Amino acid sequence: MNKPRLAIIPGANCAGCDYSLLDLGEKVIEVLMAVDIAYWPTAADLKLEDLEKLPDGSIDLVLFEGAVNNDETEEMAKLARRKAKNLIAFGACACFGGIPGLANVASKDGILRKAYIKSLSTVNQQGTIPCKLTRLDGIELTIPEFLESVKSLDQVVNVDYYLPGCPPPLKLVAEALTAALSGKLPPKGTVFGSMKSVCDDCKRIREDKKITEIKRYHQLIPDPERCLFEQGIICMGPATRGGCDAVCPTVNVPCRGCMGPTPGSQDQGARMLSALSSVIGLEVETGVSDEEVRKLILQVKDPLGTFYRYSLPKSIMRRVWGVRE
Amino acid sequence: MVEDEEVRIGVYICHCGLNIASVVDVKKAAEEVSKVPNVVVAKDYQFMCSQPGQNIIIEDIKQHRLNRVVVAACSPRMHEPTFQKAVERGGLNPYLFEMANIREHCSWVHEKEKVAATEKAIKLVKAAIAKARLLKPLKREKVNVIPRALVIGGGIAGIRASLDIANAGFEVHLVETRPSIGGNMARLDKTFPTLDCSQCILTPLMVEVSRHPNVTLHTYTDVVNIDGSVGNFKVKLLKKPRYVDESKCTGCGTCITKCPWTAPSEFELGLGKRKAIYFEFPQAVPLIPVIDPEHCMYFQKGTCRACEKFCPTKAIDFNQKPEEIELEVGAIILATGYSLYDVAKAMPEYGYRKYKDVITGLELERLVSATGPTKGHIVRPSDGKEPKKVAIILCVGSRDEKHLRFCCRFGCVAGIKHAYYIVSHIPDAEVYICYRDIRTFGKGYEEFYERIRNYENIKFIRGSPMEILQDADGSLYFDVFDANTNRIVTLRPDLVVLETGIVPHPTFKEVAKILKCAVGPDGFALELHPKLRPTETSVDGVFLAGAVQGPKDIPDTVAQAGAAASSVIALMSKGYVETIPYVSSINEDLCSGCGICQPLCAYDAISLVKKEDGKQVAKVDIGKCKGCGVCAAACPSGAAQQLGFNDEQILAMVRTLTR
Amino acid sequence: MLFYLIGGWIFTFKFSLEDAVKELRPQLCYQCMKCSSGCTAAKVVNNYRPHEIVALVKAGYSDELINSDVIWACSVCLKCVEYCPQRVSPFEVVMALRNESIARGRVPPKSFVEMAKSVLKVGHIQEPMYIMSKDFEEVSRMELGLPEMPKPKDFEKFKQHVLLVGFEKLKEVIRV
Amino acid sequence: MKFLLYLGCTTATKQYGYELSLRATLPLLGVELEHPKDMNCCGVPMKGISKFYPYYACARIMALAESQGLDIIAPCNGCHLNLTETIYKLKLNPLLMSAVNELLKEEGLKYTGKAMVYHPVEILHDKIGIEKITSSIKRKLPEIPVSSHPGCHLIRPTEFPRPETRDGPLKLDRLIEAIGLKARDYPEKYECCGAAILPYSPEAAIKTAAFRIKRALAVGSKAITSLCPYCIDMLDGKQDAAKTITGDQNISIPALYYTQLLGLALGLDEKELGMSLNMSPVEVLLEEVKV
Repeated sequence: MNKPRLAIIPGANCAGCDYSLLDLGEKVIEVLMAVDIAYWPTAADLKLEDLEKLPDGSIDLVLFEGAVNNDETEEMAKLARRKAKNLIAFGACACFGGIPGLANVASKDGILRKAYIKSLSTVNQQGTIPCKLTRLDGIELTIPEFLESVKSLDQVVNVDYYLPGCPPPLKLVAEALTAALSGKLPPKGTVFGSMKSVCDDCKRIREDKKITEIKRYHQLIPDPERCLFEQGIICMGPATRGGCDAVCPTVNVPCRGCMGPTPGSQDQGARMLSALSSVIGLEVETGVSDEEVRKLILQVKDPLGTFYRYSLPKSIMRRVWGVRE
Repeated sequence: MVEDEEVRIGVYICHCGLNIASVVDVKKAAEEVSKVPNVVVAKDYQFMCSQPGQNIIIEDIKQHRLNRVVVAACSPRMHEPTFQKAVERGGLNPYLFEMANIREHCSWVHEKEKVAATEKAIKLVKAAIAKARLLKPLKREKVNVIPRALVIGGGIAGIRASLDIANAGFEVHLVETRPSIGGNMARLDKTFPTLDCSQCILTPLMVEVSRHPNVTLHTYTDVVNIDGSVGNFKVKLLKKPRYVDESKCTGCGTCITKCPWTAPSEFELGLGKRKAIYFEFPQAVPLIPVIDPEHCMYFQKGTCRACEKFCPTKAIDFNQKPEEIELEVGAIILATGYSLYDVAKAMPEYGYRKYKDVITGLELERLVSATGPTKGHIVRPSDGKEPKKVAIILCVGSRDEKHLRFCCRFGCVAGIKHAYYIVSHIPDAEVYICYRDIRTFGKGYEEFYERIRNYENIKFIRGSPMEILQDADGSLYFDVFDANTNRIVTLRPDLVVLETGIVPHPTFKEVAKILKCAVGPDGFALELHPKLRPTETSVDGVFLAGAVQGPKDIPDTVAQAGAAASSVIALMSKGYVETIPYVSSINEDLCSGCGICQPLCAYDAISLVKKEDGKQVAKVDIGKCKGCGVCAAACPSGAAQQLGFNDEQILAMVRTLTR
Repeated sequence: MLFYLIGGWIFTFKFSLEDAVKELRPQLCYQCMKCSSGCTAAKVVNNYRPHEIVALVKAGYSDELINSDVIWACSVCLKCVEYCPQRVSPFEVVMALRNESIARGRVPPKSFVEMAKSVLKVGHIQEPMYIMSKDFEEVSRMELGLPEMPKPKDFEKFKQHVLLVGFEKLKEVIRV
Repeated sequence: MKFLLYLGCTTATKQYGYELSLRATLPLLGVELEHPKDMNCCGVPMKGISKFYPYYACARIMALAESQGLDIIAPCNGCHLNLTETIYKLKLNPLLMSAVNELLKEEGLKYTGKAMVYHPVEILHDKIGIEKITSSIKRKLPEIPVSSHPGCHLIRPTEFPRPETRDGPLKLDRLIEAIGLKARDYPEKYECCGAAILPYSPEAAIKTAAFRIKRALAVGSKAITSLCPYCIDMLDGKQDAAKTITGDQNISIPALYYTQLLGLALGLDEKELGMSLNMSPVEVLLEEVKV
């Protein structure tokens, strides 16, 4: 049993990260041959007890996928930390909260009421909402309870490495696994990815950033050569860590920011917002009426989902309680 | 290096007499902050800015091996340089100093809440300490100043400033877009309040500036481009072709008498005619004619050449091409002046241009001028008759939210002067001045107003007409409510004079764009401080003279021109400038060359350069950077940081304050 | 004061003179007399002076105006709105004064009362009239072959709304 | 082109000549007019009584047009201004929009900002066009000088989009020239007819109208034309009163709607155009036109 032990532990995730592992293709067999799988519910028939039985700190590499959103995933995160020698936050959700993190715009109660009572397709006249403990015919049933807010992995436990992306780019997955299996891991706290933003990877021509109108993706066919941002499409590239080879902009799709903030910035959405507000139509700042500014701002549809799609829980904005449901 | 050393901070809390100490418990504050990690010594003192106060800092630096200093006192605007110098004398880099403002931000505003104010003061000091921990030494750089100045605009402001600089022994290049210098003042007949002949006081200066050995005159020339920064501006000028060889022309004027073609004169504002080859005005400097290709038959049809035939010195050269001139100068003075507000377009209700007998004040000046189109006779443009009843309307376009919000500053006195023109030329004329307020603020202006009030046939009506109408027989009439007599008066004047508001000369907009200097909401150049630094612009080494900064009368214009010139002389006599250290810096390892910062920079300090690997990164020209921090705020990847105010330092302060 | 129910929320609109006038910023007026110089009504109505009305409001003598008939003289030519150099708009000030005068229960000049009554009766400021033609023939819409003049379909509802948006007070005064 | 004809009060209750000539001329130029079943006053004269009534009244009118999927022709300057202002203000102020819609909801109506409003001068000049008019007319009228009186609300306030501006030549003047007549400027053509002073002081109002007529006569105009029922009501209907009040018996000029002149050019009968309802001496003009 000299093979390094590998565990893949899911949190609140969509299993997309698992698929990205399989994208390794035939190489996945090599990887699987080289390691001893300790836990991987998507692919291996091992039970949670098997994992719990292992001594603490005995798993060489734990990939934790997904955000932490209820007491079960919180427990899994803590378990992962206990068992792991090296814990990697795997994928955008584990790193920054990801898509599930967008839940933080509403309160826990609000979300449950919306999902179980108020949504149009729901018939729930009694107004039943899932709760931790249910007694049914004398049997006690428990289900995990939602946390007040969704968290990223490092807001719950200490994390050794980060591998962002939705899903993580294959190149970086391979880099991380190779490093781990060969025992040549970089210093703790490293984020796998580039030090620069996606723009560095992007081949598009950048000329003059002056935007007078923000366009949504369906409103134009972008020029494949020129920077998407200059064409008025909000591309999160400038505020997003590179390393993904700018795959989205390469195929004419604006970057959505799944690689998280760049090393030099604190808050991805805020950075992008200030960049955008700097270049949009306010060249002559005097003489622009509030009304015109409002019009410009209103062009951004779904600002939260645009600027904080993957990084809301990690943003420096704190959530406000009791806002609209 | 300081970075490797252990951080040792000295904190000094100033009493500022009782300004701070009467509200904030300074002893307690000093005691509290002394417990903060890295703080080696924390003291309070009555006047930190005094000599003994500064000496405490200097001695502590030596005694306690301090490498950071925090002073909690008044606003950094007030005494930051004082303490920075003290820190420097103590042997430290002056930028390893941080100031907490516990006077304006604390004691002065919380007079009645002493306990809370003390707590706030402690927090503010702690925040400064948090930042001080992260301070890095910064340095200033010296840039040499080329001892040559460029003056843009050849009106009275430009002429005065050029002469002052030239007399101090420095070289000056004076650029004027029209064929002659002189500007708007050359159009005036008399100047208020002394009624001096405008030409008589201006032309000697024009001649003097043209003959001055240190002045190079570039007339009929536009500024095309300006590059570089204070001390080293690279200027590109474009000399428009006059089609007259300046070295051969003697200014005899034979060509003009022989030229058979005419066109409306720009100088006479369209009231008079000029030839296709013309002097801007008879006293033009330089006295060299210009051919206007638009009205010259040779350029239009290929025939004529009369001027060439008769020129005794063979100075006519139809093949002249625009000429580019490149200059290197150390400082620039903007003196582009003003032009009249386009009342014809913006205020159709007054019928200017629609009715011939509605004219502007400047047009009246030309009618009155002995060298003007009517040889000094005031006549109605429509029929050439002497007007017997004249209405002068003040504040046309000025003080109006829908047009120009500001006061034109000379309209009132000019209107009074124009009334005087009329009664002095046509003694039996009746003049009505429709005014909102009469503002005679200048020296001798009120006395002049008083003198004019004595005339029986000059009547003051307090009220503005809303519109001017023309009757079936071509006569003008309008109603105006006179608040003095509380009744509506219907006037039927022969001539209406509009004292129009003024706007910056159109060339200023282009120059401002090239220089990226700040423009105020009214379109005039924005000075650095309206009271304390009225001649400086947001761009170092660029100064303002005259109406380019805002409406001005002649005395103020000349005064400001002198002030601007002395700023330039001071800069050049010193010979060098020191750059500010709080500039932006780009971390090339983080910069991905997205280019967002580049168009944003108000000072044109950022350019995108290609590295060896072909990737582009942003680069800051520290000579131009003013440390405004816009690029740092906009940079989406955090590569741009402002030295002395980087994200890390600011967030450390925020974290301390919000803890 | 008015209440509106919007999506379960109650919005309150207060139309006090102070609020209405504050928006119009008469305090900015510097008495250039442009409005009175060009005013259509001022030329035919002796004591109607827009600048004076603005000055009185500015100085706090609104009551004087509210209790006088002169505010009903405006000819709504909007020249003062167009040319006021300070965007004060004496017209809007006069309208605010008229509104306030109604709110305080004053009766406007007779013709206005007639028009208001008619609005509450048929939805228009007057009913179709018989018109005397050149040949001294009285003709009506019907005789000219014109279709019937339309009226609000659900008149009770319309009337209720009209009263709600500001005719309530007037109704008490003119006793319809 | 199909529009909902929102007549407003003055046209519908006494200025039948306008309505008749509109209904007679516009269909000949390809404009279909729909007569509404349900309408109310636009609220212009009621502005003084309640600030909010005009918003409600106009929103109701626009909502009715929207429910029929049509845009509105408002032949009265006052209605046109008030409708435009309401559209403009409601779009700017969502709170006002929802408040007004809350009231309309009870009547089964809703205004979203879709329906637009046009003045006949816009329809004739911008939608139909001078060219179509010149090609459709049966006979060119003789070159008689005619003065146009656009009316205040067609040019003011410039705060909202207005059909006419005083900067350039008026659309109404171009329309006058299109049917052969000569547009003659007179100094007070941008002034007010005085109609709104009528409820306060009929005498003052009529004096105002008399000023305008005198000016037009002074420049040698043979007629005054307008496209506003208020203006024509004052300039046409009050000439006799003006003679009495001012004592000036010369106040006599044909005043009529542009659509009536257009109708003559289109070969329509004067009876169809309701010209017998004009109080001013239109027969003087008719005689000159017929020659």
